[in-house]
Amino acid sequence: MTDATLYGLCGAALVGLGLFGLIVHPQPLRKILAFNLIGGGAFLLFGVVARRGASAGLDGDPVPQALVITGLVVAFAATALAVALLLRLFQETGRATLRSDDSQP
Amino acid sequence: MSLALDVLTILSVSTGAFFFLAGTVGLLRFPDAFSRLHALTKADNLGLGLVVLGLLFQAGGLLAALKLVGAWLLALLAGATITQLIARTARTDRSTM
Amino acid sequence: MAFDIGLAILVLGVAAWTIAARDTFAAVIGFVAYGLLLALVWVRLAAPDVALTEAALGSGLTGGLLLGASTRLARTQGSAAIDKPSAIIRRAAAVLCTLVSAGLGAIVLLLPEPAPTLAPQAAANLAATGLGNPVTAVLMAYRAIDTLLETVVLLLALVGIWSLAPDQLWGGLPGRRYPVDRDGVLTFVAQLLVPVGILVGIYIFWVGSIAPGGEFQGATILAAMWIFATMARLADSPAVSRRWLRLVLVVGPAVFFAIGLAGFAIAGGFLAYPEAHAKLLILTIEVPVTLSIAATLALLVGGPPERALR
Amino acid sequence: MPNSATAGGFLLVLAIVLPIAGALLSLVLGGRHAERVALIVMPTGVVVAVAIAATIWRTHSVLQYFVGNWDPPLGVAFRADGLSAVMIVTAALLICGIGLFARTQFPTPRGVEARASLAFWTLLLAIWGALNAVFIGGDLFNLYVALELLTFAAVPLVSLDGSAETLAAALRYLLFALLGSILYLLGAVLLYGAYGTLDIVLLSSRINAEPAAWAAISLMTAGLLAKAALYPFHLWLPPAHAGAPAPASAMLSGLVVKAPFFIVVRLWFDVMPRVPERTAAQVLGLLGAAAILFGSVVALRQARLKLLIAYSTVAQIGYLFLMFPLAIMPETGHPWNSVAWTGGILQAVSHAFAKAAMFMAAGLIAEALGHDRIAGLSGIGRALPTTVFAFGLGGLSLMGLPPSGGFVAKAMLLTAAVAEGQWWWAVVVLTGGLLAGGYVFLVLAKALADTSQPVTLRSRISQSRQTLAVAVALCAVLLGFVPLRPLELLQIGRPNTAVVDVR
Repeated sequence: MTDATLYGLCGAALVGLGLFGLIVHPQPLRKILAFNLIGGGAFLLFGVVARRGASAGLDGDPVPQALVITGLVVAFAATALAVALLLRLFQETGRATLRSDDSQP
Repeated sequence: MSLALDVLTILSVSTGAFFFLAGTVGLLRFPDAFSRLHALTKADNLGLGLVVLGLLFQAGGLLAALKLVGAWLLALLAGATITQLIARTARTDRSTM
Repeated sequence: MAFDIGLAILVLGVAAWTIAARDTFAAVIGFVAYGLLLALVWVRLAAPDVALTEAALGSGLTGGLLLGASTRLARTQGSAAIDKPSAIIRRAAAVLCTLVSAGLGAIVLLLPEPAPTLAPQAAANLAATGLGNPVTAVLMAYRAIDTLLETVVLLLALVGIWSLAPDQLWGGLPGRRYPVDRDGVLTFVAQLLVPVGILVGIYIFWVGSIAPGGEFQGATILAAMWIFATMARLADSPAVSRRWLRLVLVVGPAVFFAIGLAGFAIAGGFLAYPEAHAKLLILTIEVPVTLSIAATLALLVGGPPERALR
Repeated sequence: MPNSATAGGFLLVLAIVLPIAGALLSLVLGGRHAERVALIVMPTGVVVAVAIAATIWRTHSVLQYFVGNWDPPLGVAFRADGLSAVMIVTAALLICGIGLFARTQFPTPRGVEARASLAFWTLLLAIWGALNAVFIGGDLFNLYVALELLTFAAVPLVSLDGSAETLAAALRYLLFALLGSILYLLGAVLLYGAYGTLDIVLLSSRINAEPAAWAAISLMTAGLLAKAALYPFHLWLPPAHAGAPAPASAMLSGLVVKAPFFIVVRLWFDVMPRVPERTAAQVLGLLGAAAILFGSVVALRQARLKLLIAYSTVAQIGYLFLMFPLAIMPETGHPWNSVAWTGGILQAVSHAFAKAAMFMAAGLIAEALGHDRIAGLSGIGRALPTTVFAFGLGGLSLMGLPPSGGFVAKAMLLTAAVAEGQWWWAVVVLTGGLLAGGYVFLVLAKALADTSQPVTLRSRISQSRQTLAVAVALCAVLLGFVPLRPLELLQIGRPNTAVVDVR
């Protein structure tokens, strides 16, 4: 097994871990955290694909690497927006959870 | 010559790693914030310092060596500041309790 | 190999702990460690550009944002236990997630050999961009449209965050005013560190055309310095209604669009650069883009206006 | 390098640049000018949209542009086929209608910048640019960026009023959308790892029926379904669409949810055309059927008008996914495939107009009465006849009654279902129509009920806004006059399929 494959499996496991957190954690902040964990795993898979594509004197395929940089920035923006929404919700209601009855106001 | 440098590196980095280990054990075992901080600063100052020293023997050129020292100095500065801030917060918390 | 196995196990362990930790604050600390370890993984995967981004943005700035949020939400910890999903849901979720991981893992093992890659094409066209770093070439030339739209994505997120302000605070200053630094420790360090950090940020950006680094990594460091300066009360965030602030935010994407459209005239296509001036044009785009991204990132962390203007 | 751009390819660039440049300009100039910028961009954008459609119609071929003159796979392509053209024109017309309608609700204040109007006009233009980017995206990662652009423009619109309910709705919406994004991204990396490109045309020639492709398409489809709010991922939609201000609801329900649907169509019909899979298509159809029945029944039980319309969106999204089991057949070129396909797309377009008109009407009613409780609607038909007329016209299309686009769309799905021997989908289409008739009449009966005392209106509703709602609803009705056969424009850029005349 190559290093790339090893980290590929690691990325696959991270996705599962994060997904679990996203489903079972009731607090939105923990969901946001879990979303970032999945993101880490997904980006790692990009890195593995890039590493496997090393050729032409490059240590990795630069295209997926660049996609990860774009993805990281987008993920940060998403996190910032989600956190801001959550803090505002907390200011308005004094609670930081999404209750299931929110869908039936 | 390079063998001597390698030996120096191994010695220095190992000693550094020991201080990190000791610092971590201290962080986990010590009873209050102040003594924990005391343990941590050892890891920061000496541990990182020795690791950087060990790596200096392997640095390819002056610029790389300067970057390493720069990283150590920045870590020192950050560590000292954070320690100060944590200690201050801990003291306020204790006095208000 | 042994090092990589150890690192992979450590990453997984920290990730599992981040999910399992009871205390949200502790989980966020775990996440920061997770990000730093991932940065190491990126170095092992020969992707230093991504490693820098992960360390600065994925771990650093995101970590700071989440730490801030978790301290502000600290009082709500107790209510969390009420809404916990039932054991059946948890078990079903565990099964589902295991399946997803196993499926992904199997696909990773089944990936074709030799791996398809665009590295030869990216390398062959590098000269035409005048750049030395192929990752920067992808971001600024081959797939410049992604980068351009991404700068707009950041701005929209900021508009979204600002739009959350209560009406009476609109146009005011974002975020809280940080408490006065009584002993002056933070102020002192900030005075010392912020100039150094700005220098490092500019260097990381500048070196990106030939070596690992680039506008996103540099901008993140600059943004961190802005945030640090406001925390130490060396400066305060400007009011969101300031015209100059809006200009700083928009100048990057605007110049990007302008040079992209100029490409129709000078290089026969949108976002195309004439080979002789490619590097100069890319730098002309990157300087304002770095400035805009730095300001946007810092303000994204700052949040919606919370203090009225005067 | 071969000729990288077809003539007129620059129009595709304009379709993205124009609205987004407008959004940037709004931000710099501030809230006092944002509305004016939008009013300039809107007609220009319509011209660009029509020009794109006309070029495709005239040349009878796909409009293509390689950004920066870099050919795929290294570069990113924009491509517009007949389907893109139809969606681009729909978006342009609807954005204009909604923009004009919103002027009263988000006016430009004198002297100072107002939060809501700056955000609304900036985000309106951003949504438009993002939609166009989705409709012409030829690269799966570029589509991801476009989708994020759309999400970040759409979510803040939900919570413009700043109330706790809408903040919670926006947060829930964002969390679902983020889950969708990450699943989509996972699929994209698998495709790149297996085939070395994310370009749709190149992928379609390289892709094979193998685990990597299946996993990728499943992950991406699941992610897109979360964003499109197909049952059982619909939880976020009703509070978000019902909580947003009426013009924003019209955009969200009419256009924004169509973008992920559009990408699912791209994936299943353009990326994977050589890997037809009936079982998977049947699953999509089943989810669609569940959405139709669940959404319609829940809509019937709503006490508030905007929530009723939002649940109706859940149901109508279901119809979109009925096209998958009917249009994907093992033997390509089955004569009924293109009928079902056209029916599905026509449903997307006519629902866009009909639902936008209904949200506009609901917004006017809520503004006039100060509430939107269905029980308290008595007499509104006499006070605001034009508004209620617009609501009814939109409802016509939802029920699938002639003459309306909804009728043609549902008739096409119905015919294809019967002709292909998949009669169970026909039952669903008919039941859904009946249920839609139920909830539309529920509202109309209340609104037109004869009351002895006249209703007192809280605020006067201008005739022009009511007329705008009717105009948008009329677009849905006019679609009913297109002949009952696959539209030629929609077939441009599709692999050759036999065309049948249903009449």
